[in-house]
Amino acid sequence: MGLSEIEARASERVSPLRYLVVFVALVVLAAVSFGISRLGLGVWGTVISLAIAVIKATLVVLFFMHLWEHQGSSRLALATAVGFVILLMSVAVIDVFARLPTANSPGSVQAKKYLPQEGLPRVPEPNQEPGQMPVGP
Amino acid sequence: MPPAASEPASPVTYLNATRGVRAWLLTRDHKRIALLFMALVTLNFLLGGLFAMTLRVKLLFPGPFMIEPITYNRIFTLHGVIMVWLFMIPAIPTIFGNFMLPLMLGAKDLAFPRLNLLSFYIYAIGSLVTLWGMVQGGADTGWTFYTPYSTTTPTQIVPVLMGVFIVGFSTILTGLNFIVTTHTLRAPGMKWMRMPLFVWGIYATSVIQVLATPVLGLVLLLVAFEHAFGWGLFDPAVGGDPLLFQHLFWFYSHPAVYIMVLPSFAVMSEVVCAYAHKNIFNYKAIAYSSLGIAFVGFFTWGHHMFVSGLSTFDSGVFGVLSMLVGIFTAIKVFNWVGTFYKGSIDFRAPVVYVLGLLFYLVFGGMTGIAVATTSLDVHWNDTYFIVAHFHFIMVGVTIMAFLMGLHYWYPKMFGRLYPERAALVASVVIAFGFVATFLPQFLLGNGGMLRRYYSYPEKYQALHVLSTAGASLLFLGLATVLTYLVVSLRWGERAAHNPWGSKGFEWLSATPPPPSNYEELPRFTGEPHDYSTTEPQAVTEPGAPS
Amino acid sequence: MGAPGSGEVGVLATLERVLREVLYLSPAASTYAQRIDRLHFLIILTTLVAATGIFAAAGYFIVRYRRRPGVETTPRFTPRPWMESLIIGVPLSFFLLCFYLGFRDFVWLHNPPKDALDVYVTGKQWMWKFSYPGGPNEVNVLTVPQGKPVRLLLTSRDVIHSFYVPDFRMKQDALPGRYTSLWFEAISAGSYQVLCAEFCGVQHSMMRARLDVLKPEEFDTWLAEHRRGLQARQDGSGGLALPPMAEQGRLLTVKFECLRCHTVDGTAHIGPTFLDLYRRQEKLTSGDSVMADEAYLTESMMDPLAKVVAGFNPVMPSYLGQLSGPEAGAIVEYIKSLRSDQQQPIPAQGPTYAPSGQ
Amino acid sequence: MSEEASGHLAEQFTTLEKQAHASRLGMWVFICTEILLFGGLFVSYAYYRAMFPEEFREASRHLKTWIGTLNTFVLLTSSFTVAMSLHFARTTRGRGAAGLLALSIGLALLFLAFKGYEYSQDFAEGLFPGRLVREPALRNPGGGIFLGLYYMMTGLHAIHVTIGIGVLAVMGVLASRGAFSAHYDTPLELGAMYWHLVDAIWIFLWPLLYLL
Ligand code: HEA
Ligand code: HEA
Ligand code: HEC
Ligand code: CUA
Ligand SMILES: [Cu+2]
Repeated sequence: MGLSEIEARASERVSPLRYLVVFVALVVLAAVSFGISRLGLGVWGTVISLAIAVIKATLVVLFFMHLWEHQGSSRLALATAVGFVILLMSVAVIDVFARLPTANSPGSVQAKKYLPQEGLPRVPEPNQEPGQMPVGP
Repeated sequence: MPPAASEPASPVTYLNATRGVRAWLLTRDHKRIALLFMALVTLNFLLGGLFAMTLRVKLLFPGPFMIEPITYNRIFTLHGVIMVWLFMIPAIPTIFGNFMLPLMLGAKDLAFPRLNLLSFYIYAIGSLVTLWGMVQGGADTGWTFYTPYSTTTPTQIVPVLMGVFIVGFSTILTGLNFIVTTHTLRAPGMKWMRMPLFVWGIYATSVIQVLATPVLGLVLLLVAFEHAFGWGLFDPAVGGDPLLFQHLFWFYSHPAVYIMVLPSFAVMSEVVCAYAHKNIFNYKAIAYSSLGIAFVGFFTWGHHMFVSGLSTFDSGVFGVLSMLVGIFTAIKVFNWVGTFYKGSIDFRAPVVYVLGLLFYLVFGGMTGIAVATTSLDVHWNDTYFIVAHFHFIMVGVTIMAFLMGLHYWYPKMFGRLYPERAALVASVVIAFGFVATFLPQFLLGNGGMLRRYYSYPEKYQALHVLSTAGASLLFLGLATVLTYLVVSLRWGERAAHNPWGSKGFEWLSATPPPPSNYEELPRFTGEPHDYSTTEPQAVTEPGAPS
Repeated sequence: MGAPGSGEVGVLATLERVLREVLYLSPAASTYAQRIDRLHFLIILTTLVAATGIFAAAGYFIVRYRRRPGVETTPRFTPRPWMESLIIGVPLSFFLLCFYLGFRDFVWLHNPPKDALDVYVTGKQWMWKFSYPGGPNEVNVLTVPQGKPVRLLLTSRDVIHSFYVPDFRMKQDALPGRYTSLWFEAISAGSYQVLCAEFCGVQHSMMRARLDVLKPEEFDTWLAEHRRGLQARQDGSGGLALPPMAEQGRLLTVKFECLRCHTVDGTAHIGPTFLDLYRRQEKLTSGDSVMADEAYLTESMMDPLAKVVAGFNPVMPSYLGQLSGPEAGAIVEYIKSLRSDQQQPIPAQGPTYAPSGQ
Repeated sequence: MSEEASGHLAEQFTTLEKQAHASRLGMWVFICTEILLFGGLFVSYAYYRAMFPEEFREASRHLKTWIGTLNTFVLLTSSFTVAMSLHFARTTRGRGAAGLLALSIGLALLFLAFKGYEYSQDFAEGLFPGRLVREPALRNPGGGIFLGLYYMMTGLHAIHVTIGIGVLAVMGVLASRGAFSAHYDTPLELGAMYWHLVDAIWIFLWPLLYLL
């Protein structure tokens, strides 16, 4: 109970200056992100812009949403949710690379090597026969 | 707590505090809401059960009989959908969880009573939409809604999807409410390690409900979109992948099986202690294993996909994690059995269900381990072995737990006793009926009988007939239970304050509890189900006038 | 391990036979089945023992410690650490052992040998098509050699299906537009049932096929004969080729997509099969029956709803105005040529494949 | 605890702090469900991008990056104004809070207007989702999927924005009536959290959809 009182007090003490600093940081980061995306760095561009997005979201969550002052249970909840999404994503994406390549969607990088589509329209109807296809993992 | 010796004519209870339809339908009292849920959930159970019986009757004969294939497909789909989402997932949390959680924590209500009522109405609307979809023709995809069949089926799948989608909100709100209640409304002295194990179980369930259900909602939405408007993320013609659907679906649905079973474990922990008159063998092991199941259970979903084209690597990962999640259940099983050791066991109908549950759980769980060994699942996937596996748990564990909870808490909820003799007979009938229904299905599965089969090769007929016979017994037993419970509402013997002499915390309030549970908040000084002393576990006057 | 008949001791073999009988398992017909059945027995027997043991222990306690009058309190009991480790350790080791044994075979199953014979398998609502590199194609019958590894490359043309041979203890889903694989080695010659294990619609339970395992020499002959037939027809020179008129009819049925609803292999689909249709007595929904002669066949195309065959829905579109008289005649000729007593290879429409090893 | 504040105390809570804490925790749990909801879409995105990296890049080029970027700044600003309104409400300047909320709603409407304009441009160019796509360069596996994801993600987000507008409006009315004070501001705090969540999600949508 002591904790929740501390929590309430703490959020009263937040000064508007802090909001302003965070806001400016967010705007700057967004601008940086946009600038970097114009450089055409390919995959690295995505990595960097995602890293910036993570920083921005963290700022929003910690200061605008006041997680900084809130109790452990809230932090734990948020961490669990984010962690689960990341784990779900990892396992599913690993599967794309690890499974039999031809079990991926036709036209995907993984399957393309094995399912060339010469002469066929680029959107294959589901009932189309494949062309020449030397299949093999 | 010695029960109140001589009660005045009629004490104020939550049942008679206010009268009239409005007072019930707009109530914010968690106990009344629990009863509202009970009415609807039971109706849905009946409906799902009738569908099950229809399936069983059809399966008496290998060829066409009684219903068309398309009707059969619709019926097993609705059976699955209704049993899973409209009956099993809400059943124990919304009825017993709602009713008991605040009582056990020493709270006057849940943290958000209005949200609780809203959750009920969302559930009611969701049920209605699903039923409307059923009347419209119903889906024929199976409860798993696999794409691309589900996105192209000519049946009316969208209302069914929407019904389930809506019910999902109810599940989320209930879970949210329980989590916050557990965190913030524990009475003085109610430390985390003093919480009744029922609360631990429900808490763990709520965590899963809150984290998994949104993913289901999204997936259903995507399928509905693709079916209705021809675009979505799973269309194979434009590179959409049916396996992604399966990943997302099972990311919800495997944890969902623990949503179904953890509350049963929670009930079991209470009932075992109460009737054994004994403290739980190892409190921490049971409490933590619930959390273990909740978290590790999120990462075993791929064991439903071993033959779907999943990579060997992922299969291995999911295989190992499935084994790890199994161990938490094993811990619980051994702890329950250990609780009986040197107890003082009161042999009543719930104890029959306890015994049954132990057997079915080990059998159903171990066959879960068997299918999780990857290599054997290549044979068993989508056979009746799987059907038997999950009915052993969903019927053998959850229904048994539901029934034991009903009997154990019946006096608490209604202030009346059920007829013990009839209950014992019915429980034995149910036990035999259950085994006769589902044991043969393991053999059918071994022999290669596939699920969702309208017609089947003739060699399987004998076992199917046996299974149908068992199902009839099961039906008989359940109908008996329903009958005497309804009759006892009115004509049952009045119950004493604590007829089982239980030391669960919920019995600290009056029976049936007054509208706000405790006149004065209790301060807990002892452990739940501590039968080693006759000291009181909490300092307070129970709400009952004494 | 698992080599067929490798010094099976009498007792063990008998035990296995008995267990198979009790567990309702068919004899192991593939090398994979031989590998995994032992694990099956191990787990099921453990399950039985564990379930009974736990049940019995609980039952014993319930009787031994039943409530006696005057007992107010029970002793508090806290388990000792060795109990905890036993509770966790024993099941966990067992589970992990099972996983190890199972996953070893699973990996084995996912690594087909290099010299495997490739067969392409296409599932569609509700039939199986099997094509061999270089031909021929077959519907609902898969022919493979005994004792040689065969790799199936499975795909589907509509929804997910799953290729399942209970006696082989193996199945694999066939995904629309994608290719998954499954390999096996049949132990003994004979016929086995193929089922579809993934729900795929109204006729899911009837999506069955036959798996014929031939002795290697027989298989070679079979393959050679079918290839010759195919070759001959492609050259348009004798062999099993159809007479020109019927061949024209066959092409028309392809063009007008009759085979969306009809089959030529004797299985009923959305409509009745064309095989052996000519001069068959057809029962109608009206209760009458009619002999399927030329006139009736023509009428069925032009005014299909006039006489609807019992057991089918009146869904066939009319081809009046689409099929000219001679074209209808050609189709009738084609239907007449479809006799089961006469070897009738299904024409190859599939791709020509470059066989691949690893 | 002031008289006026204790009126908000529900029966089941003992103190107002406890009640506020419960509400906050409830909001966080709710936010977790939102994360998992969008998480499903993010997972789909990663999954398909692993399959169709080139097609995604190509399809992304067809989107109006300038609108997306403008909208990013609009949302960031609105998040700031909402945060400030909470500050004003706490320092008992109810009108200031209401004004800032009105400003935020204005920004949110601007966001939706831009979004709507962007959609209409997309439709005009034949950028439809899934197999409905008309733009020839995207009629390939992957292209339609990207557009499907684009509409799903931004559509779901726009729905959240719309709900957020409603929430902010209610809060604005309450604030102008002086309902909040240093002792009692829970509804506004939760409403603001919801709005920041909407902002945080966009922070991820923007680089993933527009900045490839
Ligand atoms: C909670 C889940 C649940 C429950 C309880 C049941 C209960 C039963 N199920 Fe079900 N079943 C599923 C979940 C469940 N099932 C699922 C998910 C599937 C897969 C669907 C799919 O493939 O998509 C399935 C599929 C399934 C099949 C396979 C169909 C097929 O694949 O072709 C069969 C076949 O025998 C079957 C039979 C039964 C039977 C005989 C019961 C019996 O136990 C039913 C007994 C109940 C009654 C007869 C009702 C009587 C009730 C009362 C009288 C009220 C009592 C009320 C109180 C005491 C308060 N079920
Ligand atoms: C409440 C429901 C519930 C529960 C709790 C479980 C629990 C488990 N399930 Fe089950 N399962 C379902 C419901 C459930 N399942 C359903 C509905 C399906 C079918 C879905 C569909 O396709 O329609 C399914 C399908 C399913 C599959 C997919 C099969 C297939 O489709 O091919 C698998 C595969 O691994 C699996 C595994 C497991 C495992 C490992 C557990 C474990 O959690 C079990 C743990 C329990 C124990 C292990 C028992 C206790 C053990 C002991 C006491 C130890 C004994 C002692 C010694 C060994 C010494 N389940
Ligand atoms: C949409 C599905 C469909 C298509 C396409 C279709 N049919 Fe049919 N056909 C049926 C059905 C269903 C029946 C059985 C009911 C009936 O008699 O009308 C049938 C019956 C028949 C019969 C009578 C068979 C019997 O057993 O008596 C003939 C001959 C026939 N079709 C020929 C054709 C030809 C030739 C074509 C193509 C030019 C064709 N069908 C295309 C569905 C179809
Ligand atoms: Cu094809 Cu089931
Ligand atoms: Cu599972």
